[in-house]
Amino acid sequence: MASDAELRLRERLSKLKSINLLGGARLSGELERLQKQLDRITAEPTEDDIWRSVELARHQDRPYTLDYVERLFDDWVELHGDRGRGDDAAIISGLGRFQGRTVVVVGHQKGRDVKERAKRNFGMAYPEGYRKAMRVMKLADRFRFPLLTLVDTPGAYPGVAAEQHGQGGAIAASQATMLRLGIPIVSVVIGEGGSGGAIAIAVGDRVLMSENAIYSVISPEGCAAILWRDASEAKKAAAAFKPDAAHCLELGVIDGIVPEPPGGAHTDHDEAARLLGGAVQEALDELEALPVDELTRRRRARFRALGVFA
Amino acid sequence: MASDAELRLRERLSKLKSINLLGGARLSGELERLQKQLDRITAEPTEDDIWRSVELARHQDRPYTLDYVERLFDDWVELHGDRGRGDDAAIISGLGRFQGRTVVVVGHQKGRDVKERAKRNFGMAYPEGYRKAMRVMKLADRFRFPLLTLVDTPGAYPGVAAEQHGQGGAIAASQATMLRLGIPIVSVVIGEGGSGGAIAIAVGDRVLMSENAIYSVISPEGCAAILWRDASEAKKAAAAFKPDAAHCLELGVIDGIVPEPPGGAHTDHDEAARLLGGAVQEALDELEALPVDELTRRRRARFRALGVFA
Amino acid sequence: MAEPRIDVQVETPDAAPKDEKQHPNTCPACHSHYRNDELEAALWVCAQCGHHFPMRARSRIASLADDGSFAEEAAELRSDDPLDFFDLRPYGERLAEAEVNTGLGEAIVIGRAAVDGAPCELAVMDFAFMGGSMGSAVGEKFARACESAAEHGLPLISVSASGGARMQEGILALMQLPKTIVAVADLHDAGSPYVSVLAHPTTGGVLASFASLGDVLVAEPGALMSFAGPRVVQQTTREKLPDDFGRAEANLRFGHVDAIVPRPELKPYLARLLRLFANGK
Amino acid sequence: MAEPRIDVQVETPDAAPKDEKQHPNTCPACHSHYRNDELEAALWVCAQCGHHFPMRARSRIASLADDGSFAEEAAELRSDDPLDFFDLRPYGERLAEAEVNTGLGEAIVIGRAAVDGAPCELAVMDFAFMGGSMGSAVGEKFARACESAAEHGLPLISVSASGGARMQEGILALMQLPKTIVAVADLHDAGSPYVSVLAHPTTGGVLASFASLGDVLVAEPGALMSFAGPRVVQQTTREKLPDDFGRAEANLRFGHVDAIVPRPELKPYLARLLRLFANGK
Ligand SMILES: [Zn+2]
Ligand SMILES: [Zn+2]
Repeated sequence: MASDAELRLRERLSKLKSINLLGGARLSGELERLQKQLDRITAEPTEDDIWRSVELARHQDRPYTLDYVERLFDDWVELHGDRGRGDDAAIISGLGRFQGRTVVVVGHQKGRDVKERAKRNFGMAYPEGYRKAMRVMKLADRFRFPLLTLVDTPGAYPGVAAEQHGQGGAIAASQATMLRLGIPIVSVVIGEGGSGGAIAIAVGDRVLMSENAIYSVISPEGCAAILWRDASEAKKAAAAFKPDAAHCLELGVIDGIVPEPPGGAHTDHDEAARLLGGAVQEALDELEALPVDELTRRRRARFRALGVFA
Repeated sequence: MASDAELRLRERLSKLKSINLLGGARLSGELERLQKQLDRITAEPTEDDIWRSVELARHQDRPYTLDYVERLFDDWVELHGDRGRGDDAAIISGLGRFQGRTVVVVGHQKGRDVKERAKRNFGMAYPEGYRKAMRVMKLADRFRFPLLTLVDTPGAYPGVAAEQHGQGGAIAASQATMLRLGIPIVSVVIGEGGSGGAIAIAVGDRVLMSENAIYSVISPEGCAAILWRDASEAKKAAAAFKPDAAHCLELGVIDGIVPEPPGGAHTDHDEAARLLGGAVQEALDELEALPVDELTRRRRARFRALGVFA
Repeated sequence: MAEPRIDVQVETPDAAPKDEKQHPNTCPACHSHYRNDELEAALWVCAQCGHHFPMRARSRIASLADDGSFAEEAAELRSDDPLDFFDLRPYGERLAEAEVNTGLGEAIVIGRAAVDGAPCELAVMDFAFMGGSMGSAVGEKFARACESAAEHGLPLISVSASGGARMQEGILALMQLPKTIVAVADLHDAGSPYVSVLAHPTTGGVLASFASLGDVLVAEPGALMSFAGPRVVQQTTREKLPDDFGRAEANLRFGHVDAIVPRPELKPYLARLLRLFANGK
Repeated sequence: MAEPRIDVQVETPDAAPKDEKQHPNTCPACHSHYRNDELEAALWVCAQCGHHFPMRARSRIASLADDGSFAEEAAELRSDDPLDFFDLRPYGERLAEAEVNTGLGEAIVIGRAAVDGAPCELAVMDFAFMGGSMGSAVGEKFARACESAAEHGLPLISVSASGGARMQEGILALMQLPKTIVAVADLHDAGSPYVSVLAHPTTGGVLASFASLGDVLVAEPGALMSFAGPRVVQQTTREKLPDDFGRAEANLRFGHVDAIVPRPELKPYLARLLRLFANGK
């Protein structure tokens, strides 16, 4: 009962085996990781499975960026401000020590209570947030600190001021900035990977997704409103555009799935952080072995190759 | 009757003769230019001479950046906006063809009538203006177009919004940006070179001043108000801090003086433009012969060396 | 959680030419009516009031490229349907219908051309093909335009007109943002300049990727260029939007574009830029 | 033309500690009064309300550097008087008086030190020396601090407190802006990090040069950090200024600094940063 997902993953595996990558060790690491992912997929997710991911990805007790940071980093120093207009609390940035190395973190941040949600604008950033992100990414680049981005946003904020401040241009510029960084970049979609607001900080060398995260070009509700002319058809829309981790892996959009504690990450933040830390550590170990030129060459090749056409 | 100015210039000349610069041709060009300047200086400028410069530098009929651009450039295309917040009309930027080569221009722009003065904020830029300048400078750098900056401002605008938008940081960043450009930069103070607002775009490989321009750390009125506690002592203040071209040359702050038509640049814009064009052409010819590394190394060395201390 | 979730605008009414009930050749601003051939001759600009009608990709290319100079590339490329996407109708059916209605294989046409004698690469979008939405094929063709430009040492001129990412391709549509941005980065590394012309509308994923990354950004008068469309912004914020919300004129004021160039002046303007950039490295 | 011409603030009353009539050891916020030794022991922070009094360079160094670790550099460097500047009094006389009153040769002290065991270079300004204004000697000493840091592969920490450029040195004072910026660029190229601490006040030419170019910018609570001083802004614009105009808190809100760190936490904060940066290239 091999699913489509399994078949496509097997196809990627066999392709990878035939590609002459830089180092044998790297290659076998890559294969091993894919093999592990393959083992996790037993069947195509159902409409209910997908909707459960949507609900878990948005769960109010789900660990957010700072929940992971406080569990995984020592000597954390948060950096504020875009050096031009403001400090957008929907995106946090800073540096800290992760497993002995200094790592720069950029991540969306939702709020847990009503007050913090308002302050963090539900994790929906203004251009100021992306400009802060870019500024801190360039700091990482200057000192060759690896970059970890944690993606968790319903989307970039759709407001008048956000447009006046250049939302589209900021999202484009942030991606362009990431492509030019001479440092390893690990991006993890830890909750909602909502559209342009998500990809703005997700141009990594390794892109991972938490098991119950979603990653999509539009929200299920938005898609349903436009295509079904009925926002309540969100579940049907989600099933159609498949924002769950298994499908994203199958499509080659992500490189791996970070397991969550049974029941979902919200049930055990410590364990969720341990599992995320392990995946990030593994990815960084692999990436740090690559020369900078090769790293940025592969990063570009990775994103250049995405898409299916005839 | 050798003045101090003359003596110091002679000293610089003799020092230059003993320095082993990159190419003999370049060196002799440099000497020749200094010699010419020396010939122009016959005596130390008096208090009246200096005040005349202040008045001419601010003369309402003096040619402004766009007056020079329209006379010296073909195929001019103005570029607008800082890609973030606004388009500051106090600074214009663009590209055009100058003597066969494409040159990027960044310059302060004052207004001639009441309406344009308001629009251009009297040539006093907000941080947006300096951010536009930086953006366009980086464009020049990407395509190896030489950069010409024309300085003509009473100073950066001192307002609440300007501070909120980061005036100090923008002026610092603009200078830092100029130091890193791998292209020849010619900066000319064509009118008022007022303080931080001026130096923000004046970090050139060659810094020139129009004959009747002024270049100063503070306005005569501002200096008088603080040190003499009486703004009407401006003439005395100007004589004390010596913002005229001859003194700036003597102090090594500028590399040459661009002659103006008799009576001042306002009497004949065409002739003023012809004289400026000649000086810019000469400077560019010299700078374009240098390798990029040498260019930026010398630019840093030039500004690193400024100052007199014991 | 009640927050809005839409931020890429696809096929929404406010991204499309307004007031669908009106004949498309009737000027929405002054209600003058024109024949197709009149508008084609006038570059689809209203002779009465200067309103810029949407311009189809082939007309746009004819208006910019010197006669006979356009050599199309990747014309055979078509969208696939990786998700077997089915909403009220299958994606495959929408694609087939769009091809029949527009005579185009996709929402973008690319190829080499000369503009006033200056050789360049053109990448021109067509809003009539599924709202100019960007799926894998559009992203691929734009990337190939960059690569062709780099290979031949040519500048790239793009003309965008798009409602955003094509949601029928799900997450792969979103991935066309970084994909096209990679292509622009490679193009820049090859030393080629890139001029992006933003026509009405350029929104969502296209504004948030290549269209914003030109060395020079030129908008057409009145063009909507916003990341989120006016309808979504209004629904989300419940604010009254400014009259020129997201329009080219507002974007110029807020510093996001270099110039607004009326269509009749666009070719000479681009030719001037090409001459200037030809002097670069 | 009636436009204002001042944009670098030097020795203006609003840059100095306010209300000169009050004893300097009386807290301007809550009016508590302290002896020198009390304030010194409390890092010149009001025990009642947390107000940060101005801190002299030597006290600052003692508060940051590990005991006995500070090795001063370029202590012999002095200002010259290149313009023979004479206002109501000669510049030379002002300099001599400042040296006598402060026990410092100039408005900045530089040297190598250790902070919680981490070696670094310190450059600390002193507002008591002619309002912390920057002339050739201050610029030179800051540049030498950068060069010493680069030479020894050390991070640089600066603490600024300055009314701006020193107008008695005319245009040469303005040239200290690009000069110190060159030094920071060279420092960065050498791979050293630079943390800039902005104390009250950091205005004019110092804010518009090195103080704004730290990899990390840290402000002290309540510190004024504006390019133009409040008085000039008020005179120019005739606007009512916001209560926290130009203060650290406003600057944090507007995105210009990374953090506001109360003085008692500054040493551990800097030590943490030094540990983190020690892991870089
Ligand atoms: Zn009309
Ligand atoms: Zn107190």
